[in-house]
Amino acid sequence: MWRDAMVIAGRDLRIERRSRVVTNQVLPFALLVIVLFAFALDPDRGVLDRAAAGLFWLAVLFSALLAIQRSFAIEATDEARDGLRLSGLDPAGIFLGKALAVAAQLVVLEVVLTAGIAVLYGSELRGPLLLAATALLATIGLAAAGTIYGVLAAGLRVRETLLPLLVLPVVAPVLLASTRAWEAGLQGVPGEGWSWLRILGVFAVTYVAVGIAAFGTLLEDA
Amino acid sequence: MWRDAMVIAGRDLRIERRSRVVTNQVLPFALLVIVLFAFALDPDRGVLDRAAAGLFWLAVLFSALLAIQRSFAIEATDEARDGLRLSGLDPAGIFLGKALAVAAQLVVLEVVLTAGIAVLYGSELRGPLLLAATALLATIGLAAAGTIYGVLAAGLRVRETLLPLLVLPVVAPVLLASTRAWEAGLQGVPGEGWSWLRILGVFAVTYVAVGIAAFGTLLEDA
Amino acid sequence: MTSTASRGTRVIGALALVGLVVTVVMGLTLPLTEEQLEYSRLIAIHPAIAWCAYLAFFVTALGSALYLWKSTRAPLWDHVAVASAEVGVVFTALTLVTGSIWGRPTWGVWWVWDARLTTTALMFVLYLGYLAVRRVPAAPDVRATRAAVVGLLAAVVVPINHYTVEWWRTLHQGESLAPGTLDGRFKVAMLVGFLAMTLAYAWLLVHRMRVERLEERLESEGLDLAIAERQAEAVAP
Amino acid sequence: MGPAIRLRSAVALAGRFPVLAGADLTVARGEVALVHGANGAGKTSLLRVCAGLLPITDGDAEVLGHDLRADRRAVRRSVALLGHATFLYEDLTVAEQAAFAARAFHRPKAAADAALARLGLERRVDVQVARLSAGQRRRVALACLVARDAELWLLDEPHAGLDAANRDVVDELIRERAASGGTVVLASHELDRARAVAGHSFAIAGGRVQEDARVA
Amino acid sequence: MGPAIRLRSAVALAGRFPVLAGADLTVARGEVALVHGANGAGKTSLLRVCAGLLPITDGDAEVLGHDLRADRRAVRRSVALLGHATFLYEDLTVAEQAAFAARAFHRPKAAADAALARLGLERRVDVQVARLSAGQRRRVALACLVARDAELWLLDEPHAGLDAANRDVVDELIRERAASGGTVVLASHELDRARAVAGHSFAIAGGRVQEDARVA
Ligand code: HEM
Ligand SMILES: Nc1ncnc2c1ncn2[C@@H]1O[C@H](COP(=O)(O)OP(=O)(O)OP(=O)(O)O)[C@@H](O)[C@H]1O
Ligand SMILES: Nc1ncnc2c1ncn2[C@@H]1O[C@H](COP(=O)(O)OP(=O)(O)OP(=O)(O)O)[C@@H](O)[C@H]1O
Ligand SMILES: [Mg+2]
Ligand SMILES: [Mg+2]
Repeated sequence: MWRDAMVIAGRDLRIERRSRVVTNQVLPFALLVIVLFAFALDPDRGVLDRAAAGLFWLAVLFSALLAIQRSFAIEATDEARDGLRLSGLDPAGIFLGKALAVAAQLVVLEVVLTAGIAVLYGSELRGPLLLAATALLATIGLAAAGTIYGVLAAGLRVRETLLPLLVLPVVAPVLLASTRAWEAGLQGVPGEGWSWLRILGVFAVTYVAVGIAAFGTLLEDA
Repeated sequence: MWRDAMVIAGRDLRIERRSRVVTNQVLPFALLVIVLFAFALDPDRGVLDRAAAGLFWLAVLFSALLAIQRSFAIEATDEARDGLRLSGLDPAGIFLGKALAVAAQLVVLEVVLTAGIAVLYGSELRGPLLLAATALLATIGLAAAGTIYGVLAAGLRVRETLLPLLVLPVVAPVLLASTRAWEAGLQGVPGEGWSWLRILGVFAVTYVAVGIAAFGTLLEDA
Repeated sequence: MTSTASRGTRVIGALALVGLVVTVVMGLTLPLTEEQLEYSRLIAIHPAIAWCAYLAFFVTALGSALYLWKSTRAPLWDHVAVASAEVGVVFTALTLVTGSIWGRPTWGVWWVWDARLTTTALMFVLYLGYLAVRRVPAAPDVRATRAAVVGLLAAVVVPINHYTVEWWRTLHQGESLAPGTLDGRFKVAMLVGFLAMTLAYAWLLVHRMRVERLEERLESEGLDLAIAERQAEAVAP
Repeated sequence: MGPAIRLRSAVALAGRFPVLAGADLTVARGEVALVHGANGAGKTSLLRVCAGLLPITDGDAEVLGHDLRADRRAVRRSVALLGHATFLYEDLTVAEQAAFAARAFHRPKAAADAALARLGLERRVDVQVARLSAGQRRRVALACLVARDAELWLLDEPHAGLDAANRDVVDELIRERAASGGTVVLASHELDRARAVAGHSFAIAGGRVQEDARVA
Repeated sequence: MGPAIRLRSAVALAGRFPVLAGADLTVARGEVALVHGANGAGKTSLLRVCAGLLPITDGDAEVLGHDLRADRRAVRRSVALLGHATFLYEDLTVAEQAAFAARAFHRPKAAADAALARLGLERRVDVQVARLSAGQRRRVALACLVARDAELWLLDEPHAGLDAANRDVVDELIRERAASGGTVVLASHELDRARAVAGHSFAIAGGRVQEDARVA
């Protein structure tokens, strides 16, 4: 399983290194989103500094969607699913591999975005430890959930539209928890933040577990 | 040109009527977005009533992205571009047709979303005339701009990721103007709203004109 | 089988009906609370409806799980899942409506961005997504598997929704069944409401399932014909 | 009236790679020309140039009197291409797809139905294109091409994927087309069959047209 | 040791449509079997069933001793399918693609390189798959299939799109495979060529296998 995961992750990351889609397209998009938020919420009323955490995670969420779509766009063609089935790789391995690759890209994304809000929204990163821990757990949850639905939508001609509808609501709790945790972190009152971490942990574990368990079925029978 | 536009629009809407992608997938997505925004913004601090207009238009924007992706997803296969070139249809007609179909779907979307914010954000729709006019012009602008970039990204394997990056920045001004106009409309001080309307009109006209003029070149040489 | 009714369901239906009537009567005869006047009487139905929505989605998750589990996989579980999901969506909508109606006098607005309310709205969209997946054209078993996974994952929102009142300082009511929080007659009314709504849910569920089964039967009857036609292509290509 | 196609040391690029490296080709009107050669020789590229899809960066190209260097688009209305990829709308039914293709070229719906019948697709008219078998898709694409009457047909491996009966149909269609004054260029790997319908045959290798042998 | 493939009145559905309507087929191990028939007859569907991609809803199917009704996945490791669609990663280079395919089946990179050489792709190893010509893509897909040594080959129109030289290569590969005890089932419309390599040939029509004639 782990070997197969590595094979897949390696391939996906190599493709990314060559095509640079995430770095050249998703990343700017993410930055764009936080700028747009700033626009839409007309900052002069001092909403931003308070909403920073929420907006940050919304931006991450939307970019994560793109990253996942990309991750299954490289699975090529309408027969993507047949391809994976015949690849001879262990489904659980495929799941872990793709989720891993997505997660890796998301981490990069989040680092840049963090710098982004620090500059644009003038948020100060108090409690960095909490922030980092939150980001890590949230990323795992996002990547796992996204990959599960990614393969479900892969090869459907409606995947561009179906994926967001499926992914957003299930990761909403993640969004929520990480937002609260980050608010705590940004305001330097980590205390309450840590309790949210537990929830994030639960999600991460659940989604990864479900993925490992259900990916085979999804790939085969769905 | 107009005849060709009708041929295309008719076909796209027929496909939509059959697959119901916009009504079953994009619409719930849009609702989802406004709920998520509200939550990410930690509402009990009374941000929403002020941000309602902005969030509404952000939601419209993101759903518009999906609608446009769908509109070019039905253009089939990696050779979509060749297909359109060989279709024998006037490029300007193709542009108008696809933009028209997208616009029609967006209007439906906006109506529902308006009801949404009215209930969820408790916004009162004072100055409905202004709101409607704004929505109309903004929709034209969005659909036109989106279609222009849609054909650019069509057939590229990176279209899912490229399109948002291309579309968001150019429609940002639309977002801004319509937000301001709606704020005026929602707060019942249409006066300043109308000035923004002029800007929207300019954008709409510009994008449509550019589309009609440049679509051929885009289709051919891009 | 031409009707989806049967003695069993008629009994359930009747009981549900009686229960609902009783609930309404009791609700309307509840004492007026000074701060809410007659609105407090919504307590007889609103929590019950919400609870049925939970129940429905739990059943959906259960059906999905049993369908995914290789050794128990059977179309029946898929029917359970989809039927319950559809009923659940309706109940969720009703929760939102009754809640809003109650919220207007209580909070002065139809809607507040309270955690409980938001998660409920989220729950609503989640299962709209579930139904959207089911509408994507595919072979029955394929559709079933897809939906099952979605239905299973979607269920996480239910417990979240339930605990929001504890995790966040919400405007919304907390556990009102906890001892000493509520006047006895309100509790009784709530309990009767729970009972009646649950019966109503069961009734709807069974009927919806039978409709699903009839559809499937129709398909399988069509199949033999389809096979015959397909084989006929050989002689007249 | 000049030849249907005249290429003079035409060079065409895919990215930086010269898919055509100085190709010379002349096809007279009303002729059926076969283009053959190894995989990657440049057949598809050649056809795409003639269809005005692929720009030439050097040399001259003239198709049906249109100078492609000056304007690639003008020629399209009178040229029909059957590529490796069938440009079909997966969400439409066979009937709708054909009707759409016909309408786009101001042809009556009857033409579309006739074409579908000609390619033996009556029993599938209401099936979504996405559900068709490989060969059926090719046939729908062919039907769309037949439905509009283009002066010049460019067929990239028209026989590939078709069953025996329909291969004969394709041959007939080609012959009829030529008989009624149209020009046909086909690229193919099935030489025996292709040579049987083609008047001329050209070998392509390394992006250039090699010999130009009249077929007995 | 039983036959490589045994189907008993197998029924398979695409949506509600029975693509296989009671197909019976027996292919002994070490045999080369040809499956032919009109477009839409059910050849591809048959191969997909044998590859464990398409579930059967009625009848029995046993491939290499695996009962497909019980478990479709187990058989995959020992079956290789060349479909109409080539399951390639457009963003990888030819070399990377082949290496990936080999690795997935725990085969050394050398096997991949050998396969590429065998199909004459040395001069394109560093080109992105997306840029290849139609025939070259098919060849890469074939190379990936050769790189792993599967017990059963399922080839859907293996000759389609290939040039003369490579058609012969394919024939050789098939013969070698059979000689070394492997089983090959190919679907094809080019009967003369296919019959030349096939020991048995089966006609398919209307989702059923019609006759079972030994070829002289
Ligand atoms: C749109 C607005 C509302 C929504 C979406 C909503 C939703 C819900 C939900 C989902 C539950 C089930 C709680 C659980 O058992 O986990 C519930 C229960 C309840 N709701 Fe509401 N509600 C709304 C408004 C209100 C209002 C305005 C009141 C009264 C002031 C109210 C009073 C109650 C009570 C007393 C319960 C039972 C509490 C318990 O026993 O847990 N709700 N509501
Ligand atoms: N970027 C590139 N680098 C290297 N070679 C390239 C590149 N882009 C295209 N090619 C080559 O250009 C050629 C394209 O030729 P074309 O598709 O016309 O071949 P063809 O004659 O149609 O072959 P087939 O018979 O397989 O269809 C191929 O050999 C392909 O490898
Ligand atoms: N939903 C549907 N409605 C009607 N017919 C369908 C449907 N789905 C699939 N089919 C038919 O099922 C058949 C699929 O057969 P298959 O792809 O195996 O054909 P094939 O023998 O491989 O043909 P080819 O030689 O063209 O590859 C086609 O005739 C197709 O039209
Ligand atoms: Mg070619
Ligand atoms: Mg086939």
